[in-house]
Amino acid sequence: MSFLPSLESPQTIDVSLGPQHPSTHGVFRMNVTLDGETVTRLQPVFGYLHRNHEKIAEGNSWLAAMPYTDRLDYICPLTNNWAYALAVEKLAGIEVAERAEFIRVITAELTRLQNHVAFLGFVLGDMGAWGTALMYAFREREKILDLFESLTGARMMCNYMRFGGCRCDLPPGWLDTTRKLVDGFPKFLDEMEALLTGNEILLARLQGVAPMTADRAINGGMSGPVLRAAGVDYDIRKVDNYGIYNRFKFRVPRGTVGDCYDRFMIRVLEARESVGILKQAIAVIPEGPVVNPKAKQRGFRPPAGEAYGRIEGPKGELGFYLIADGSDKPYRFRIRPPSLINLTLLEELCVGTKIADVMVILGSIDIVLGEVDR
Amino acid sequence: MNDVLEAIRTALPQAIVELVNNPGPSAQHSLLVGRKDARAVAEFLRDSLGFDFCSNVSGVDWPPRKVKETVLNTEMVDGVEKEIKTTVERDVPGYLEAVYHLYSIRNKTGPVTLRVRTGDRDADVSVHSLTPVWKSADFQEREAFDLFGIRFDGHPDLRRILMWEEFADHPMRKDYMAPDDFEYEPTPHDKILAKVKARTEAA
Amino acid sequence: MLDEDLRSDLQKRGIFVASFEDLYNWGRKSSLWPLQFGLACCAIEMIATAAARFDMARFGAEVFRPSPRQADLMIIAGTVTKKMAPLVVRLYNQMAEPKYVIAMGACAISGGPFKEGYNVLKGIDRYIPVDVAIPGCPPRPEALLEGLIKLQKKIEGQRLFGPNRARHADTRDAADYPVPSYGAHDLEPPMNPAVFKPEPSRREAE
Amino acid sequence: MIFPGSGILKGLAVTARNFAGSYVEKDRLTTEQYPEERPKLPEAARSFPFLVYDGDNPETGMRCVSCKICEKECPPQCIYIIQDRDEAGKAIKRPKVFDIDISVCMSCQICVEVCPFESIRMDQDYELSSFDRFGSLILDKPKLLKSNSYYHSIHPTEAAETDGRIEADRLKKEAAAAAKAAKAAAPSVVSASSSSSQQEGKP
Repeated sequence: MSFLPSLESPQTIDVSLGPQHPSTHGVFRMNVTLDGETVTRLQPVFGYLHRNHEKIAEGNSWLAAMPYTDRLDYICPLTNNWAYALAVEKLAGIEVAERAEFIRVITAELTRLQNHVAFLGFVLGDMGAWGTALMYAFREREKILDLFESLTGARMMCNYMRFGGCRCDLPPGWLDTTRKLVDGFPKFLDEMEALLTGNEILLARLQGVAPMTADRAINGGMSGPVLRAAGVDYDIRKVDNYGIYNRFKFRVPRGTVGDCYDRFMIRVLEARESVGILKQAIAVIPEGPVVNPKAKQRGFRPPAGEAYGRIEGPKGELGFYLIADGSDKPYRFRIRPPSLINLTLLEELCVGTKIADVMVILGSIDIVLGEVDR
Repeated sequence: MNDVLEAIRTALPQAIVELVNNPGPSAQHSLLVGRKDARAVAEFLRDSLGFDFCSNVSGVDWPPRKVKETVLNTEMVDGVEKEIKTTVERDVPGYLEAVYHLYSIRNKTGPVTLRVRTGDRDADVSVHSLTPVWKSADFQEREAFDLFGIRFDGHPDLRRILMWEEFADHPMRKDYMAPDDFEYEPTPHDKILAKVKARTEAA
Repeated sequence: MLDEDLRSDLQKRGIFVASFEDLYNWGRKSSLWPLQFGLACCAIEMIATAAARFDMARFGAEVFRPSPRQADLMIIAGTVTKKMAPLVVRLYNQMAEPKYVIAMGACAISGGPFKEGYNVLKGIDRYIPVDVAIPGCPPRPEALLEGLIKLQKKIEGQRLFGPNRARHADTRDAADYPVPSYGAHDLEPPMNPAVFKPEPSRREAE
Repeated sequence: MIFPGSGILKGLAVTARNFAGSYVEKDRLTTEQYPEERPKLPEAARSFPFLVYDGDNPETGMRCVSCKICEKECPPQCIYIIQDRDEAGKAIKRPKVFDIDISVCMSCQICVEVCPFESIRMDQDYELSSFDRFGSLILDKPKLLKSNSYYHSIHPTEAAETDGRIEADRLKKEAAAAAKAAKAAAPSVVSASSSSSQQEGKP
């Protein structure tokens, strides 16, 4: 942090928050102008983790871009894999194997669970309760990571999905372990809610802070939980029906005023819906091949054309815009990062609030810097 | 896509809008909008057709290239009509392109893809910013400005977003050369080896 | 120095003898306070290491300090981009001696999978000295703990006096390093030759 | 809310339950006492690549034929291979140099997927930290070569499948060779060739 008297007015000071700051979720930076403790201006500064995903992908083969997608939103690698695979499948018109669709749903919903659980820990850290909630959340997250590791071989960088399916089949006993975990998960969520949602301090810090109207949310490009917290009924799993989501019954939770508390609660509710989807998917997963045998992985050359594929990631609408020119490399590889675009309204939300609320607002949007800067 | 095009043509008869065909299996065709009309078309799409959500803004670099086209001509040869295929090589000048993917949250439809092209890649790189229409285009247009060098007129705060202010290049362009800052590559491949060789020869 | 036989003999009689250096190093190695500073993917594994399952507190290194002034150890957990590199060097300069650096993960060591990117620094050792490098993308929490144990071993062996004394005990050595500035195409300078001494490429001869 | 502060008390009850529970429930005390207690890694777990050899001699039993597919497909380009040559300068199907720079490797497993000779596989060793970036983080051929029995010890199912595939390939090849020989030569030669193939066996 650095404190400078502002050039604009002698009454205000400029504070630079980040890029090394315990609550900016990585290397995010904000230049905040303060009048006393009230924020009068806020400018986000990006690029401290700009790792050139797009440029590197345009110089590599189509398959080689898959492990890089893991590193976009590094808390949820499997949904990133799916978004890219989905875009390529649209681009080249590849059918996905039936069993693989179920595996994708299961892994994606597990990813959503662990993302939302980690969110609960991080947002509490932003409010100053660094420790307890995060420890509980990570204890639970480790169990899901163990599942990922026994399935894909890596705790975080799974590199699991392939064009037309998945890389390998479920190991023996995996579904049983998952079923056990899923059955026990609502208990953990209950515990988390008992710990947090009634807490008067938490309510005071979250309720009524930075409300967002539905119109502003839509115009500002909000997506995912942040959009739904503002009361908009829009879930890409329902709208696009990608994968096989139309076969499962689930509700889309919505907020009413779009304040931090709504954004917080919507994650808990979504986690509960994910548990429901997981239960349904595990019950009916069919046998069969996990990858479309016609789909080529190495030396893959999709026909010239372009496609925009998107999924409902845990953070919002994660899209890939791909242009193919018929060669073995993408001509244009564009990532539509929900984390970056959800920050569009950050200034609007923060102006007029106290400096201590800025961290909570940022935390409630739930960003990951790997995706913000790419 | 065709009904969207028809609606635009009826409402804004003077606007230049044409359909760009997508040959791939995804069949996501797009609308190429004239530079001057982009703002009007965007406002029409948002207000009258309900495309209230601008999901994705992406810059694309198209360097000058040669396009081979096969043209079918019917000619009279010896009194008989014959179709003659001729391959014509045509120079296409380079341009930059901003691509917008629009969805309608109200009607749950989309995507509609808008493309806006600049005149060339060096001097005439301005297009109208659509940030006043969709706030969500803000950071993404800044990104396209930073990495591709497309200037968005009317953007409220057009600065570099990912690279630092002093940076002079537009790295996502196809002809960008990365700085020569390798020193040690234990597993160098041809590209690096050629660089090492060039450097030692220059020294 | 005390010889080992005498020391163990004394120990059997309940007398524990340690040299000042040993005691000093033991104290430092058992309370390595890391800087709370995560850059990218590896930071999540670093948090996981500090959380319940792996519990970095068992090594006295759980006190993540948000301020560089209070930290002894900088775990560079993630990709250092060129935009970030000057800030990392500045943070390092702000840390008080004795200070150590762990380069966690491929990106911090060498740029890793992103080394071909225009904005990615090809290894933080271009600007600041790295004590332990942990490969992996990202390294497992156990691998980070192993690297930490390795660093503790290194601290144990550091001398306070004599010609081989450690950097922090040697006033002639620089404690801080020049911060690179943003240039028009690259960082300037692209590396600090006083710190970064690369081996010649193995392949040039072939 | 019954009375102010009840929410906090409820939360405190949860932490108390967790604190007390950590003495009795394995679920609440998950700490793994590394380095004394090492995790039991699942079979699929992976860290860095290694090369498999059959039999006892790494040089002769090496499965790698230096086809360089992995080098080409490796996303971060961390594999470096030079093909071996005999005295006459003729290329031999064996690498002279095989380096993997694990300070770059992203453990993505693509080399394993693309290897047509079942030669490159993923190791599970993760304790590889080093004081020096340049020396020990480059795995050269002697460090990379590990026996098939080691492979069996870390990935039993996968290794058994691989062995089955190799065996099936060998049988198919022999059958094809025998059929070819039978076509080409008199019946007396066929018996000779089949007996020779039996002698070869598997090391």
